[in-house]
Amino acid sequence: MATPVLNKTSAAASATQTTTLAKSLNLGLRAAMEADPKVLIMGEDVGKLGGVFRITDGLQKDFGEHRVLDTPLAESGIIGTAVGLAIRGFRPVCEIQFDGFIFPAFDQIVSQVAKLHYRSQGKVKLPMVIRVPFGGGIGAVEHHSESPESYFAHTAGLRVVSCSNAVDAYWMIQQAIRCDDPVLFFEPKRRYYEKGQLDVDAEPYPLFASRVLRRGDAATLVAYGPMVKTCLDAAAAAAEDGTSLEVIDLRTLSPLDLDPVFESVRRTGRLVVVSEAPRESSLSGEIAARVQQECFYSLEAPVLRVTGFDTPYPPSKLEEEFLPDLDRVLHAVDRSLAW
Amino acid sequence: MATPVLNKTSAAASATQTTTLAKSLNLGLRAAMEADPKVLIMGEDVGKLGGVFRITDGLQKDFGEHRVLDTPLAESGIIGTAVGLAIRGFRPVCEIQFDGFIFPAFDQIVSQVAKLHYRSQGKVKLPMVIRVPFGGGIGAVEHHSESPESYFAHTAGLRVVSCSNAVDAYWMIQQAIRCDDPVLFFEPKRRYYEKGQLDVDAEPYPLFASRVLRRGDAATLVAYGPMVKTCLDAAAAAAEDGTSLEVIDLRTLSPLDLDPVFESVRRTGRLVVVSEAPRESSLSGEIAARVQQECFYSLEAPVLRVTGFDTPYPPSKLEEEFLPDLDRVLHAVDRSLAW
Amino acid sequence: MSSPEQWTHPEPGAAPAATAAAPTAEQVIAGLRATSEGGAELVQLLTPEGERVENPEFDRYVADVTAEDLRGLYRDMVLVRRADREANALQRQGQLGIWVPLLGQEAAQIGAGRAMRPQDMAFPSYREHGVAWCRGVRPEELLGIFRGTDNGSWDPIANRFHLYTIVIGNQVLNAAGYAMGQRFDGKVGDDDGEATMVFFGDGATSQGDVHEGFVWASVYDAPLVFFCQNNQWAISEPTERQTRLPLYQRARGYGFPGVRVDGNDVLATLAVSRWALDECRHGNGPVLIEAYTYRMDAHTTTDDPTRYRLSDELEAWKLKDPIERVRVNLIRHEHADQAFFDSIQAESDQLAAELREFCVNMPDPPPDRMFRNVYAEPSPQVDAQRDEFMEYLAGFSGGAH
Amino acid sequence: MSSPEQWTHPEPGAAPAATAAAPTAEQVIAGLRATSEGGAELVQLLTPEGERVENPEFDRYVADVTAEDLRGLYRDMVLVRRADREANALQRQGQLGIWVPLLGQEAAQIGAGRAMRPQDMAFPSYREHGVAWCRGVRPEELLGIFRGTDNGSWDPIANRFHLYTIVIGNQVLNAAGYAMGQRFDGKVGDDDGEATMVFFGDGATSQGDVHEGFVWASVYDAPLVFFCQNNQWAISEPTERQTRLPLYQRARGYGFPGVRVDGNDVLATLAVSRWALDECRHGNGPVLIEAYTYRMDAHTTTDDPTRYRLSDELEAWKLKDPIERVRVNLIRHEHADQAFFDSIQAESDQLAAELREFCVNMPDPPPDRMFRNVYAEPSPQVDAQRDEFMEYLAGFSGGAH
Ligand SMILES: Cc1ncc(C[n+]2csc(CCOP(=O)(O)OP(=O)(O)O)c2C)c(N)n1
Ligand SMILES: Cc1ncc(C[n+]2csc(CCOP(=O)(O)OP(=O)(O)O)c2C)c(N)n1
Ligand SMILES: [Mg+2]
Ligand SMILES: [Mg+2]
Repeated sequence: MATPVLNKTSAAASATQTTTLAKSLNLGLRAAMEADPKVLIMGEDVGKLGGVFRITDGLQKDFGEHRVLDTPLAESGIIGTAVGLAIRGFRPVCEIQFDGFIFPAFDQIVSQVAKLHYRSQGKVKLPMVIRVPFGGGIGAVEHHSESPESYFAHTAGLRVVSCSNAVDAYWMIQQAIRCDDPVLFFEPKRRYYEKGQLDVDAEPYPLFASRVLRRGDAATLVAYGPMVKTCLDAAAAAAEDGTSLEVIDLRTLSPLDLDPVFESVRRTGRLVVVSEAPRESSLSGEIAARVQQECFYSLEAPVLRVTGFDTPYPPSKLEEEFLPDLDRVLHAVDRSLAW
Repeated sequence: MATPVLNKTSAAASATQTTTLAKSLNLGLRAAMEADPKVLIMGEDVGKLGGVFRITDGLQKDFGEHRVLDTPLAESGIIGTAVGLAIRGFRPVCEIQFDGFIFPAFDQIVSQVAKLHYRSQGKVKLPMVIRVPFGGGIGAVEHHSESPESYFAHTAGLRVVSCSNAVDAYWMIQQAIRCDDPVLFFEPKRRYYEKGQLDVDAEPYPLFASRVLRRGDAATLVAYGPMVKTCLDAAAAAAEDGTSLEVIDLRTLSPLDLDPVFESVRRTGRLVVVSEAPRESSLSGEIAARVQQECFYSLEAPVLRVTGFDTPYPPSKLEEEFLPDLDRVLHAVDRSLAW
Repeated sequence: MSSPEQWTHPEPGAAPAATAAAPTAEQVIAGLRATSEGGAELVQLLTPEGERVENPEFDRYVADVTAEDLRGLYRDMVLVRRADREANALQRQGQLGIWVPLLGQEAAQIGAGRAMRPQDMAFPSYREHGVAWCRGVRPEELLGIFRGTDNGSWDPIANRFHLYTIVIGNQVLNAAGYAMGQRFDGKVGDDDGEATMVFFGDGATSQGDVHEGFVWASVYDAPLVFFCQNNQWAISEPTERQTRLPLYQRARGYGFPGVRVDGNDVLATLAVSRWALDECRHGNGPVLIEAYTYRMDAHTTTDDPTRYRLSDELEAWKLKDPIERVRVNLIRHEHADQAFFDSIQAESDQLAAELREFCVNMPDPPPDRMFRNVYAEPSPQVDAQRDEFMEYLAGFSGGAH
Repeated sequence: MSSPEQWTHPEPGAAPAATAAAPTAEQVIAGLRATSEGGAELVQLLTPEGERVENPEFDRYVADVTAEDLRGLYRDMVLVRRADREANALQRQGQLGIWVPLLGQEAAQIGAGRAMRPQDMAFPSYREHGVAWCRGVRPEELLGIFRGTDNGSWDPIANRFHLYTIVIGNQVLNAAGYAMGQRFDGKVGDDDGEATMVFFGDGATSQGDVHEGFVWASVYDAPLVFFCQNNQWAISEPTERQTRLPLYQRARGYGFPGVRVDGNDVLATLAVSRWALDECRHGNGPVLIEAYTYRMDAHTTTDDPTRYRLSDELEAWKLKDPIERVRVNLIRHEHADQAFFDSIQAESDQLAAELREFCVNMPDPPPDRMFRNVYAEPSPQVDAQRDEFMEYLAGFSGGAH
């Protein structure tokens, strides 16, 4: 029971193909590089290897070492030089190999990337994309399963988006590259191999817009990135028990596009926000804060949150417990309905 | 109309002295260094100069260059070596010269400082303090007026506190140094010269506890650091108009101690959270999210927030507009009361 | 292991360089050398006494410098110093929130700035008022930063002079990326090639970003001149707190040339900078230049150097004043008469008067400026916050706020 | 500027090192040197053919090494390789989530590890299984990291072997701080002094943290040996992507010694490491060692090296196998008979069997482990989340989850 728009997309389909989220990103990057010679790809192992997740597979071979750069091993260097390249007129797309390794670049991102357009009163644009495979669920070692998006959503001057499915991945990466602002692009690595029907001739959905993926009236679920599938699964399960849940994919984390959420909550009266990230001072808290203000009289229960815990990401044998899953989401829905 | 506890403190006073917040920190650091030879002070210009705010004034002269280290100019180096010193058994107190310069150390703080105790299953303790003069209002140039506390409140494994007055400053810095966990210590630089009556023989208030500074029943104001004074001033002004506001100083930003806030809101039914930091995905959002859940049936108006805007910190001629002030706080109170 | 640096290595059992109250023998020696000639390898073309000394390696880079050119360099230095002093005074009088003096570093900055060609790009730190001057940025355009009205009002693209960067070291990586772009654009390899110059201080060399800049620039053969002004101090910390070795030697470890030039000698700095930029535009970058100079004033107007350094150090450096040696040289060779010096004096007074006039009349930015240009593309969120705030402001009947 | 590095400097107009598809002449030369002897200054005591070659500078550091000691080093290498191969197999069989092989780096790690004294401290990266072995950390204690049950179960304080660090470069600063502490504690300056050794790779040298570690250690004369295993690759990137120069020369720019040792020669690595540690414990630290070696297996079990390197490179390095040369030497000098080799073989099979037995029986951690030790002192917040979650789990009648 997908949204009208998704239907329209598939409807309009001339030649749809089945791709994975990972492959869609690769196709999207290729399309962006073909469309604009100023687009560069930089990062660790993005060349011959095609990145550890193969998202840049084949691009160096086809576009050359001038446009797909295997950089030295230092994230501040990757982002800091990308800033200079963007000032020079390039459109760098930087790959951070794993979520946990973006922190050495945090200073460049917060102090330079986020501020240059403002500092220069618009005289210098910084069109660059920072791709970050994020989140857990792949049984990885430490620092490979972090969800750092809230740090960036809290940083004015950055745009932050996350794709949740193969179709969005193809369009959103291209839209992010075309955007004249710096964009943090969070990729749900555990969903890289989820399949979707991609129609490259279809009309893309706007980048900075959240989207209702499933209609329902009992309660609203809001998520982004990897948790969207979890919520859709939960909604499907709830439907079997006769509970109809609305599912909204945020897609843009900064700036937030909450009008669809407000509209939904005014109908359902109940909201559960789902995110892998730790709860304290997070994006999920922001959503709860905004909704309780905008929908004060509509809420029949407080906004509830299902999130990762306020602990470091645990050893992977425990990640199944750490990560919100279908059961925890439905448990929260029950609590909300019972309020 | 201060809290009982504050009264008790002053009551118990044997020899109270008038100090500024800055001087209290200096006295607190001195006391901590005298109490424990393992306490080290490290940072840029903390030696002969005594720090750009003179918080470490005279300490190198009295304790020597072995215990007060003028470090090379690199924040990751300061924090990264402090980690090693803490593992070795020292208790480093690092000074970050200004809020905007903590970001080069972000990786060490998030990846090592916050996680080592957890990773080692408690075998390695990391007792270290990171002092950060933060916030605006002093007419400074770029990067000298940031409020980065939410980044750290969102990071599990760290403790984050902020003092708002001269008395707390003296005790809290010593308590933070005695704590066996890493503590981010945020100092409201614009309040460094606010005076207080310090009784060094008094019983200190616990470190990880928020505190009611003023009783009231019409609405509750919650703030921390520099905004506490703003709220107290607002409450005083409101009192003249016959509106009695309760003011709570959070003091601990992570872990949050919200029980006093819940208790207060259950009485007043209204809450305004005040913070200089940008609003998106911030600590102020977390408080709103928690309160709307815990006090759902008590709230007569949504939790409102008065914060900095979601823009980079502006040139200082505009900071008066950027920073929440008495008028904006009271404006929000009026909106809350009129809801 | 008998590397040339061994001499800086403490003897077994020697007091630790940083943890002992007493400096090691090496530190004393280093300290003495620091305040004397700046080391054996210091490139100098004009002595403090204004004598032109020969340098087989670098003379050719200033062979074309006429007496008029030298007078021009003199003029540049006098004017930027005058502007610097005026701005300092404006701060004292409450017209600026803070000022970052360049006093003493005029030769380093004018020598480097005048070596750059129009097509070159510069990435300054926050003290490069002299370089700004050479890039066509008026002193007036710097004031907003220090008065708190903006973050620099010049056009970084048009002037090919990036905004000031206050976070120590950040700009070095940005410059490395820009220089990589010059190479990717095919603008490197011949006499008309482009190059980039990045400015940072002795303290900055400790930052990871500066190292990464060295790594990137060398691995990508970026046409980048690392111009380090070693003014002996990072606020209160002497250079010994950052390094055991003369900083120009840092380049050794990366495989590109490093040179120490007398940063109080405008001619030598011009020559070495021209050489370095030429190396870069021809594809032989990067190059590191350590301009050995001295911060003659406080770190900023809020700093109090008497807490950490002795006045006789300043006195010693006054004897090496960057402007005085050029004046003496011009006089000795009768390349300038009193009329010339008077005209420069008059011009600098004029400049200072205009600067003051401009400063005191600078309007405060309008509140809504705060919300502008956060993003290049529209942000409903920022717009909403702006509208709400402007409405709130309007609520005050034209006053209060 | 006629610095010794000039040879690595590309000729004017040469193709950019990194941006041209075709490598520069320098890169080809560097490449050839890389796969041949490792450069003129490579310290080697045992040739790949097992010949003991003299080295006036370092022989004395292994003068006391008896035939029994050499057999011990052989045993160490065989056992850690066997454990490494077994763990690799366990990953293939789904018993581990991932494994990071040390194959080919046994000599570098055993040489360094055996040079350390009990009072010394080690900060590993994530591939130092051989060093762990020398510090008394059982292979079993490493498994939790790769099986996902913990982040290393040994006691970093008791073993004087810090936890593995995965964030490239971070541990170098932590080690510098620890070594500063050894000095502050007065444990440096004589034969019984303490020292610290930190391990990182060729790729790590690009990180700002490693540079800052060099700065801190040199400025504070920290007793720290920087032990860089240059295994030629950072995942898919050859060392040329990180530097123009041999990495040991990086030390030149900071003013402390740098040495390149044959990392496939356990005797040379032992000698150089002992020398370096001695320098440090006597107060002459820091020292940089580049152990020139080769990553003979994939970066990790999830990596596919065939995408980025040719198999004949591996073949060339097999001829320089770290274990084989010791075996040949022992045989040639009749310092070991077949019985010895058989006993080591048996012991390694035993070790592997125990490792496997241990691995397959490792229990999963209990859910509440997740909430333990987040803080040293109580956290009401974490406790509340734990209680809520445990209650939630209890809700499932003993199953489902
Ligand atoms: C990352 C960072 N840390 C700290 C500061 C505060 N600070 C401003 S200037 C300065 C000293 C810089 O010394 P140096 O690099 O020698 O440049 P100079 O001021 O002498 O020109 C410091 C520590 C800063 N601006 N940025
Ligand atoms: C800060 C950071 N960035 C990226 C990574 C991903 N990564 C893990 S190992 C590795 C290559 C390291 O190469 P090297 O330093 O030579 O060590 P080696 O693996 O060869 O022993 C990379 C890029 C990481 N772990 N940390
Ligand atoms: Mg300086
Ligand atoms: Mg390697």
